[in-house]
Amino acid sequence: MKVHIRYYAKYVDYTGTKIEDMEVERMTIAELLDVIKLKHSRLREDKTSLVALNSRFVNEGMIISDGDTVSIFPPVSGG
Amino acid sequence: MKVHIRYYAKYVDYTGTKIEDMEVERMTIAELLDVIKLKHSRLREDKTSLVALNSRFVNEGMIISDGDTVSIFPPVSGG
Amino acid sequence: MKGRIQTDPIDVSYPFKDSNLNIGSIVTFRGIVRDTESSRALRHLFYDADEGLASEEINKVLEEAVSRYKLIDAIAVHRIGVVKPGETSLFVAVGSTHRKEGFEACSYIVDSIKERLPIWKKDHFVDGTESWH
Amino acid sequence: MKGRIQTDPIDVSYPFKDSNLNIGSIVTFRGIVRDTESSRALRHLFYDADEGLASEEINKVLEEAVSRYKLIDAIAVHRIGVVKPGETSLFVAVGSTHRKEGFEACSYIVDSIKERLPIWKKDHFVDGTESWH
Repeated sequence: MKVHIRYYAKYVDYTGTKIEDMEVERMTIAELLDVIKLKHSRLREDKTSLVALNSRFVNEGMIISDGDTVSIFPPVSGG
Repeated sequence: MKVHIRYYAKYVDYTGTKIEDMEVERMTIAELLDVIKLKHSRLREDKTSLVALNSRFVNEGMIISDGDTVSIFPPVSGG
Repeated sequence: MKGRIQTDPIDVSYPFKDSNLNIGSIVTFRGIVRDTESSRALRHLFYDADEGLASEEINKVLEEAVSRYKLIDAIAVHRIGVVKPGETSLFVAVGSTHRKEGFEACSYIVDSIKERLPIWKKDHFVDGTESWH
Repeated sequence: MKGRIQTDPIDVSYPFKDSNLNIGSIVTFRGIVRDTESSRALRHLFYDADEGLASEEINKVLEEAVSRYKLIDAIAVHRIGVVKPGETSLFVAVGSTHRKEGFEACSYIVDSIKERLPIWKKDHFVDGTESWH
């Protein structure tokens, strides 16, 4: 199945893209993050990254479905 | 000698005047306050009153001189 | 830095006209007259003051705050005379490098003004009665 | 109550237009871009964001603050995109009955916005270099 991965801020620099489609098996978001970090090793630099599934903050135990959009956020620095 | 006493806010109501001239001996401000409170007994209601001598906050141990202006302030309630 | 005691309405628009580009935080406080006091409808407040001393003291408070909290700039304006519900009686603005000292200093300035300035207020109620605070 | 994420400059003028006559205190905070960062001259900041989530989260923060501090009203606006030195990147205004909860709530809202909103800033230095925070 296909999922859409969105990157923000420095992660756009790290991966060279804002959005990326990936063909993956049914898995949790935590497992998907491992797959993504294998492909883009600089994403391993931050211990914690916030994640959103279809524009909702979610627990990394959530299972992804075909067509989902997963957003990978660097630690925040607003204000 | 003559001193000018200025009253503010509720002390104007208590004494019925904004300014009052008094003939007194050479004395400290603390002693002058006692004289004033004898004349205007409602001023005894507040435990502490701020005092200014010629528009400066002063210690009540200061000695008054002829022509001085002494301001008697209720506890403050600004803002 | 400027402290003022005035009978005119207070201008609460952008306080630091000559923008200092090292200011990273501006914290402001406005004290506004409410339309009730002790559950009774208020027509207006009347502020009496020793203007000269109050003016000196408000500037002393600002100087102390600027030095204690290392502020870039600070302004405080206290209105006296008649002030109606919805109108501002006290305006304080603090410009600093970071926000932590900005919040602390603004709160300190407001507290000090209320404790130290020779200013007194009288409630004028809608029912015609009055009382000094 | 209204939280907003916007690319337009922030209007920091009188925030509560429909004056509620029970408001006795308005505390505001403005975060302003400074002209130096880590002792280097800054040309501007660029704020990236997940606008949808940031917008939801800023309104959640306001709701929490209004309920926790029993505020009468609260507003927060975060600017994104390019923001130059001297310009406001974050504006928060809190209307309450008394000032104590106003200062506490304003500080809480600013801290929460900086911790929780998916917004990131990039320094663009005068020397042409850039770096994400």
